[in-house]
Amino acid sequence: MVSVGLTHFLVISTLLFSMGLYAIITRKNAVMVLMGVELILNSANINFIAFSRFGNFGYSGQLIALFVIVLAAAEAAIALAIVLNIYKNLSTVNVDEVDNLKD
Amino acid sequence: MNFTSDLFLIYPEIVLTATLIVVVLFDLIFKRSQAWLPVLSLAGILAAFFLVVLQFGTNLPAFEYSTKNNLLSIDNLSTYFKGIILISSFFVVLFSIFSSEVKSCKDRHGEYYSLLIGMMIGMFFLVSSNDLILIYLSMELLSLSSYVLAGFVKNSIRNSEASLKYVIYGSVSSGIMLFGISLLYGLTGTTNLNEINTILRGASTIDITFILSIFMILAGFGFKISVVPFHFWTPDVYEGAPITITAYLSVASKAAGFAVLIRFIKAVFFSGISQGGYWNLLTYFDWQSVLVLISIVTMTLGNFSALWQDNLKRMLAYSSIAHAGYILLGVAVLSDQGITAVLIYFAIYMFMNLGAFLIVMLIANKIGSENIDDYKGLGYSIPFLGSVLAIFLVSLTGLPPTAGFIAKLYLFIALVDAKMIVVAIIALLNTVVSLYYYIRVLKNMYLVRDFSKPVHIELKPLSFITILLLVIPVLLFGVYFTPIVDFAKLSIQILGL
Amino acid sequence: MTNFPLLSLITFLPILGMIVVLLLPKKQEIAIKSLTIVITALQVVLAIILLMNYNYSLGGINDIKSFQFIEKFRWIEITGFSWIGKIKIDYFLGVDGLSMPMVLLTAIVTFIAAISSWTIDKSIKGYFAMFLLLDTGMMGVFVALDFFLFYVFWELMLLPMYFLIGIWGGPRREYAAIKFFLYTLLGSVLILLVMIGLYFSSMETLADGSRVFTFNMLEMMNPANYTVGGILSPLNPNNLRFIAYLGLFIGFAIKIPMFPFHTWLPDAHVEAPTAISVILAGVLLKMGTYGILRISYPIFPEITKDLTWYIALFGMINIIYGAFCAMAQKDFKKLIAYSSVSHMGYVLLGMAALNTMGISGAILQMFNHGTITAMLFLIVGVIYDRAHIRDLDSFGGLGKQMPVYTGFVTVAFFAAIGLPGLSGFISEALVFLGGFGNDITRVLAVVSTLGILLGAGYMLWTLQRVFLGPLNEKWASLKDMDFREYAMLVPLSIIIIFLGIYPGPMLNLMNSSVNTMIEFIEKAQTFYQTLGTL
Amino acid sequence: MDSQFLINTSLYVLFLPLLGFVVTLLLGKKVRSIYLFENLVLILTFIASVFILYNKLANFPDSKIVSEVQWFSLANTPIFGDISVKLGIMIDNITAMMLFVVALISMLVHLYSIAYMKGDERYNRYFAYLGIFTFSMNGIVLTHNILMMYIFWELVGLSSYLLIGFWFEKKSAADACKKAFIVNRVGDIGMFAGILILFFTYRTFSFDEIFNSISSGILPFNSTFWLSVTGVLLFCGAIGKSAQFPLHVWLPDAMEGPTPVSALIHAATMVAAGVYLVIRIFGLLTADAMLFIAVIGMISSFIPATIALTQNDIKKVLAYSTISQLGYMIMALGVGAYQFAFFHLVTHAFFKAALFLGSGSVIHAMHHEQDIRYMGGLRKKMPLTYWTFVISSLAIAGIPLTSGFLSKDGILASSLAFANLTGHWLFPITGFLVALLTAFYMFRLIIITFHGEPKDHHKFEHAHESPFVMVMPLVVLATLSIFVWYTPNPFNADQGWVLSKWIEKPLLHTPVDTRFDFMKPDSEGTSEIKEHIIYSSSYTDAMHHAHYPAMFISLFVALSGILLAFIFYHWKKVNVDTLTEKIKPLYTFSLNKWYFDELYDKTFVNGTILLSKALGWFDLKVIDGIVNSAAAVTKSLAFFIGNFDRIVIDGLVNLTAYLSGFFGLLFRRIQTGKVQTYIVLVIFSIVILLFIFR
Repeated sequence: MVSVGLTHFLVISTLLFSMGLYAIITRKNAVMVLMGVELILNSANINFIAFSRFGNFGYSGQLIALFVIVLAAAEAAIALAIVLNIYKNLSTVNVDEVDNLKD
Repeated sequence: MNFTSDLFLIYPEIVLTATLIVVVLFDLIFKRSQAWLPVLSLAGILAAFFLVVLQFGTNLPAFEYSTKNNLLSIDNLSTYFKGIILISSFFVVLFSIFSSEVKSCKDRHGEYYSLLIGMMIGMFFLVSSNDLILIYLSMELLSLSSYVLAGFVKNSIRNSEASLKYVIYGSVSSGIMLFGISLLYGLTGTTNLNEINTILRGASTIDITFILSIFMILAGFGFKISVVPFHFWTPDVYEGAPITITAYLSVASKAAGFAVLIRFIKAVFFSGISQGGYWNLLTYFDWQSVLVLISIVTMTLGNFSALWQDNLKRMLAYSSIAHAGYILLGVAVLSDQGITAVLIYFAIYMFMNLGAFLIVMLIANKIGSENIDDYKGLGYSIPFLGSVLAIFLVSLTGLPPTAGFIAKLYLFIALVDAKMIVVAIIALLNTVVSLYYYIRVLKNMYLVRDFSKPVHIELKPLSFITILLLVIPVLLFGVYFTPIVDFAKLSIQILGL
Repeated sequence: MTNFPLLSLITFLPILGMIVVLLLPKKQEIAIKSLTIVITALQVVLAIILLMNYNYSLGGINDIKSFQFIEKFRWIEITGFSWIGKIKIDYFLGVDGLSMPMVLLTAIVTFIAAISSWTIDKSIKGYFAMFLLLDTGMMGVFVALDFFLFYVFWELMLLPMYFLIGIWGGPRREYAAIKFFLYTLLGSVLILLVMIGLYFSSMETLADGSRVFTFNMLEMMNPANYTVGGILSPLNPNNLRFIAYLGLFIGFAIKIPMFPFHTWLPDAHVEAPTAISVILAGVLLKMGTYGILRISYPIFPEITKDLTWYIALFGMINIIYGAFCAMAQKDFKKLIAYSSVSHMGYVLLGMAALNTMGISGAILQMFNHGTITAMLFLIVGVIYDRAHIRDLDSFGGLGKQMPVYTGFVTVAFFAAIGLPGLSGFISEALVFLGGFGNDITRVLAVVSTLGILLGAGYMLWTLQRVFLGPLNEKWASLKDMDFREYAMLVPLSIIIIFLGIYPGPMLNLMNSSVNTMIEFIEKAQTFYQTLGTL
Repeated sequence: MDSQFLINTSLYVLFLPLLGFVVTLLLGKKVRSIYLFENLVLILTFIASVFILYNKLANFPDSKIVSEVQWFSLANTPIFGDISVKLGIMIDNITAMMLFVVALISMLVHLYSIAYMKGDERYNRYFAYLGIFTFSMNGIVLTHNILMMYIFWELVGLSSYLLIGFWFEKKSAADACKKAFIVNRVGDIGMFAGILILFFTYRTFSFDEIFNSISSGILPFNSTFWLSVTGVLLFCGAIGKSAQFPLHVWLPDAMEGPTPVSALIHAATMVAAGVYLVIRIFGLLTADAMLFIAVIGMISSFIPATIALTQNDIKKVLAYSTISQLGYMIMALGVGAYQFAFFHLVTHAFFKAALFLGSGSVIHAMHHEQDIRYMGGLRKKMPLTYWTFVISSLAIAGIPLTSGFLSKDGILASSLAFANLTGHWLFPITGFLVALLTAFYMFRLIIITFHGEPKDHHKFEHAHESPFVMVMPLVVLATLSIFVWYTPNPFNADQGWVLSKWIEKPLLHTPVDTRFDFMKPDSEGTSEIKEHIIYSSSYTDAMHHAHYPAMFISLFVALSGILLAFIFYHWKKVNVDTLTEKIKPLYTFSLNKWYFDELYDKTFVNGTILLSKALGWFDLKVIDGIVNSAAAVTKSLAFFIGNFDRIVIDGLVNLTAYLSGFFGLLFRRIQTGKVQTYIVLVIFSIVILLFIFR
C-alpha cells in the first residue's frame, strides 16, 4: 500500500496538460479544442492544490483553483457562444475551414 | 488587515464599474435611445480620468495581507498606463460613434459599450496588480470582453472568424500562462511578486522548471503585447475585427500588457539599481538576451511582412507588431532610461496609431474597402483626410518634425547609452524598411493621379474635432516634447523598488 | 538690427507663405504663384540685408562669439534625474563665412526656381505649398548650429522633395522619387546614429557650472568637452570615432552625391520638373559638402587629416567618371546631371586639400556650381518647353533659330567648362591650387586637371549637336526666349560674369572663416595626437 | 610725361576693344551701322598703341614699366602665409612693339572686313567678336603675370572658337571650332600644371617675382629637373596655341573661319602668342627645356612645309606655311636666338597677314572659290593684290631687301652657330631645307593662282580688283615687308635699330649649371649683372662666323626654290603629274597631311568616346545595378533589365525579404490562417527558447 505523494499529482497534471495540448492541436472540431483548453486549466488546478497541500502553503492554492474554475466556466460559455456564431455563419465548426484571414 | 480602508485607492476602477452597471441598466430600460450610451461611457471615462489624475503621485500598496505583500500597487507606472488606457478608450468610444460597423448592429450598442468598459476594468487591474493570480484574473477579464468584441458584428464572417481564432488562441496561451504560474507557485509557494522576489534572492540553486515557468508566463504576456513568437493571432484578428476594436487592441491592451511585463520583470527579478539607472537583476534568467532576441525578430518580421500586405488594416497590424518590437527594445535595455523611452513611445504611438486607424475607418465607411489599391488618387478627392493620414504615416515611419521621430529618438538614445550599438543599427535599418510600406500608401494616394471614381466624404464636426485632437499632438510633440518627456520621467517609478 | 531675428525670419518666412497658400482657394492660381514669387523675393532681400550687416572679419566655425546674427535660446530642456543628466536642445541659429554664401545661394536659386515654376499646371496649390516647405528646410539646414535642429531641417526636406518629384515629375517619376527618398533616408539614418553618439560623448558646461549632454555643434567641436566614457570621445580608448566618421561621411556623401552613391541623381534630375531640378542641383547637393565642412571636419579633425587622400581620390573619381558618363548621355538633362557629379568632384577635391585655397575654392565652387548648374537646367527647361523632347541628336542648328537663347547657353556652357572671366574658372583654379598645394593630394589634383579637358569635350560637343550645324527643319518654328525666361537667366548670367571678373567680395566673405577652420583643425589635430600618446 | 601715363594709355588700349565688343553685341540687332563704332574704337586703339610705342622707345628705351592692383586676396592663410592675387600691366619694348603689331593688324583687318563681310546676316556680331579678340590679345601682350596670361590665353581661345565657328551652319565650321578649342585645351592643361608648380613654389604669379626667386636659388621641389619640367609644361601651352607638332592639327581646319579672321588670328597674332609666351618665360628655361623646345620647333617647321607642297586650297597652303614659320620662331627660341625669334614674329605677322588678306581678296573676287586649280591668270585682273602678294611671298621666302630675309637669315645663322657650339647639326640642315620648300610652295601658289590661263572662265570674267578698304591694308602690310623699316643695311639686321636698340637682350635667371655652355657667363663677360648675362663671347664669335655662310646658303636655297617652282609650274619643263605618279606614296602621304587627323581620330577621339560609352553603361547597369540589383540577385536578370519600377519598389522588398533569408518566405508561409498551426508554433518556439536559455 504505497502512499500517494506530490509526484503522482504532478504526473497526473502533466499528463492532463499534454492531453489538453494534444486535443487542441489535433482536434478539428472547435468544441473539442475548447475541451482541450479546459483540460489545461484543470491540470493547472491540480498543480495548485497539490502544491499547497504538500508544500504547506496554507489554503491559497485551493482558493486559486476556485477562481480558475469560475473563470473556466465563463470562458467556456463565451467560447461556445462564439463557436455557435461561427456555425451560424459558416455552418461548420471545423477549425481548419476557418482560415479566410491569412497572408 | 482592513480592506475597506484601501478602497479609495481603486476609486477609478469603482467608477468604471459603476459606469458599466449604469450602461447596462440604461440599455435595458431605454432600449430606444441608444445614442446616449456613448455619452454615458464618455462621462464615466472622464470621471475615471479625473480620479486617475488626482491619484498620480500616490505610491501606496493596496490590500496588503501582510507587509510588502499587496494585491495591487498604486504607483506612477500604473497610473501613467491607466492614463494611456483612458485616453485611448476615450478616442475609441468616439470612433465607435461614427463607425458604420458598430452602427450596423442596432440594438446591441449597450452590449458593445459595456464590454468596452469591461476591458478597461480588466486593464486597470492588470497594470496595477502585484499578484500573479490577480494578473491572470484581470487578463482573463480583459480577454473575455475582447473576444466578444472582436466578433461583435455577428453576421460578418470576418468578425466571427476573428473572434474564434482569438478565443482559441487566447485561452490556450492564458492556459499555458496559468500552468506556468502554478509551477512558479509550486517552486516558491506564493503568487505575490514581491514575495517571489524575496524567496528568489534567498534561493541557492535554480532548476529548469523555473525557467520553463517563466517562459510559460511570458507566453501569456507575449500574447497580449503580440510579439514573436506569440503574435500569430494579431494579423488575422486585427484584420477581422471591427476597426474600432482593432485600434483599441493595438493600443490599449498592448499598453496594459507592457505595463504588467515591466512590473513582472522588475518586481520579480530586481536586486538593485546601479548608477545611470541600470537595473541589476537576479541572474537566474537572462532577460536582456531573451528580450533583445525577441524584439529584433519581432520588428524584422513585422516590417518585412507588412511589405507584402495589400490590405491596409492588415498592414497596420504588422506595423503594430513592428512597433511592439521597438518598444520591447526599450524594455530590453533594462534601465529606467529604457522605461522612459517606452513610456514616451507609448504616449506618441497611441496618438499616431489611433489616428491612422481612424482615417482608415472613415475611408472604409465610404468606399467599403481597406485595400491599398482602392486608395488611388484619394489624396486629391479628399485632400484633408489624405494629408492627415500622410502625417500619421510619416509619424509612424519616424521622420521629423513629427512626434514619431521623438519616440524613436528616445529609444535610440537609450540604446546608444547602453552601448547596444549593433541593436540600434538593426532597429534603424528596420525603420528604413518600414518606410517602403508606409510610403506605398502615400504613393497610391498622391502619385497615382487616378480620378476615375472620385470619393467625397463630408466630415461631421465631431469627427473633424476628433481628427484634430489626434493630429495636433502628433505635430506638437514633434517640435516641443518637453512635457511628455518630463511626465514620462516622473512615471517610471514602481512601488517598493 | 543685430538682435532682430533675421535668420528666423528668412528661415520661416516660407512656412508663413505656405500657410497662406493653403488657405487660399484652389482657383486663385495666379495669386498662389505670385505669392510664392513674392515670398522668395523677400528672402533674397533679407539675404542681402544680412550681407550688408555682415562683419567680414569674424571667423565663426567653432567660436560662438564670432558667429553673427545669432539666435540662441533653450528649445527643449529636460531637467530631471541624475541617471540621464539633463537633455538640452537649443534653438540655435547663426551664420559665418561658411554658411553665408550658402544662404545667399539658397535665396537666389529658390527665387529663380519660383519664377520658373510659373509653368506648373496641375494641382498648383499643393505644388507651391510643398515648394515653400522645401525652401524652409533648405534655409534651415544652412543656418542651424544645433545638431538636432540641423537634423530636423535636413529631414524636413525629404518629404516635400519626394512629392515634388513624384507628383509633378516625368514619366518615371515614381521610381525616381522613391529612389531619392530611400537613398537620402539611408544616409540620414547614419547621421542620426552619429548624432546620438556625439550627444553622449560631449558635455557642455552651463552658466551654473553644471555639465550637461548637448547637441550644440560648437560644443561638440571643443575637445575639452568630451566625457571620459563616451563612445565617440577620444578619451575613451576603444572609441568608435573612425566608424562614426565613415557613417557621417557616407550620410553626407549620398547627398553630394559622391561616387558610388550618385545613381539617384540622374534619375531624380531627369524626372523632376525644371524648377525642382534647379533646386536639387543648385542647393540640395551643396548640403552634403556643407555638412562635411560644418560637422565632420571640425568635430573629427584628426580623422579628417588621416583620410584626406581618400576624400581627394573620390573627388577625382567624381570629376573624371562624371565627365565620361556625361559624355555618353543622349538625354540633355541627364548630361547636365552627370556634369553636376563631375563638378561636385571639384568641391570634394578642394575640401580634401585642407588649405585655404582648397577650401575657399570648394565653397566658391559650391556657390558657382549652384548658379551655373541652375542656369543649365533652366536652359534645358526652355528648350524642353518648346520641343517637348530632350534627345540631343534630334536637335541641331538652333543657333540660327534662337540666337539670344544660344547666347545665354554659350555663357552657361563656357562657365561650366571653367572659362576665365566666368565664375567657374576662379573656383576650379583655386581648387587645383589648393589640391596641388597639399603634398598628399598633389598627384590626384594633377590627374584631375584632365577634367578640364573632358568638360570642354562634352560641353562643346553638346553645344555643337544642339545649336551649331545646319538647322533641323523640324524646329524652324521655335520661338526665342520670352520675358519670363529673361527674368530667370539674366540675373544668373550677371552673377556668373560678375564673380568671374571680381570674385573678391565672395572670397572676403569666407576668408576669415576658412582660415579659422584650418587653424582649428591643425590645433585640434595636435591635441588629439597628444591624446593618442597618452 | 611719366610712366604712369603710359600705363593709363595701355589701359585704353586694353579696354576700348572690350567696350566695342559689349556695345556692338548688345546693339547689334537694333542698330544696323553699329559696326562703324567698333571700327572707330579700333582706330583709336591703334593710335594709342602708336603713342605707347613711340613714348616707350623714345623716353623709356630700357626701363620696364610695371603697375599692379590686387584682384582678390585669401587673407593671411595658416599654411601659405599672406596670399593675394594681383592683376598687373608690364610695358617693356617687346610689349610696346607687340602691342603695335596687334593693334595695327587688327585695325586693318577690321577695315578690310567692312567690305569682305558685306551682306552677312550676322555682320555686326562679327565685328563684336573681332572686338573681344583684340581685347584678349592685348591682354596677353600687356600682362605681367602668368595667371592673367592664362586667363587671356583662354579668352583668345574663346574668340577664336566663336570666329572659326562664325558660319556655324556649315558642319565643317562647327567641327573646326570645337576641334580648335579642345586641342588648345590639351596644351593648356600642361600650361596650367606649370602654373600650379610655379604658384606652389613661389606663392606668386608675377614673372618678375618668380624670376627673382629663381635667381635667388629657389627651385620647384628644390631640383633643377623640376625647373626644366616647369618650363616644358608652360611651353605645352605654346604648343597648343601656336599649333606646334603634335597639336598642329587644328590650325588648317581653322581656315573654315572668314579669311580676315584667318589673317588676324590664325596667322599674325594669336598663333604668335605661343611664341610670345616662350619669350616671356625665356628667363626660366633650362638647357634641357630649350633643347626640347628647339626639337619641337624643328619638327613643326618641317612637317607642314612638306604638306604645303601638295595642298590645293589657297588658305590651307598659307595655314601650313604659318605653322612652319611658327616652328622657325620656336626653334629659334630653342637655340637661344631670342631676338631673332621676336623679330621674325613681327615681320612674319606683317607679310603673313598680307598674304592671307591677299588670298582673301582673291577668294572674294572668285566668289568664295578657294581651290587654286580653278584659278589662274588673275595677275591682270587684280594687279594690286598680285604685287602685294608677290612682295609678301618674297619676304616669306627670304629674298634680300625684304623683312623676311633679315629675320629668317638671323634664325638660320643662329641655328648654325648653335650647331657649331653644341654639335646639333640637324637644326640648321632642317632650317635650310624648310627655307627651300617654303620658297617652292609659295611660288607654286603664286604661279598657279595668278599666272597662266584662267581655268574657270565664268568666274574669271566676274573677277575684279577689290575695293579700296580691302586693297589699302594689303598695300600697307606689303610696304611693311620691306627692309627699310627695320635696318639701314638690307643684308645685316644687327646694325638695325630694331635689333640693336629696341629688342633688348634677354636675362637668364636659371642656375648657371643648367644652361648651355655658351650661355654661361665667361671671365671677360662684361655685364653689371654678371650671372644674368646671356651670351658668352664664344657665342658672339660663333654668330659672327655663322653670319655669312648662313646668308649665302639661305639665299641660294630660296632662289633655287623659286626657280624650281617656275620650272615646274610656269615653263612646265617637268611634267608635274608624271612626277607625282613616280613618287605616288610620298605625294599622297603629304596630300593627306601625314594622316595626323586620321590617327588622332582613331586613337584619342574614338578612344575617349568609347571609354565614355563604356563607363556610361557601367554606371547605368553596374553601379546603379549593385544599388538596386535586389531583384537581379534574387530573381532573374531579365526581370532586372525589364522595368526598373518593379526593381526598386518591389525589388528592394525582395532584397530585404531575401536578406532575412528564408524568413521572408517563412513569414508568409507560417501565417496560414489555421489557428492550430499557430499554437503548434508557439509551443515549438517556447521549447526552442527553453533550449537556448537553459
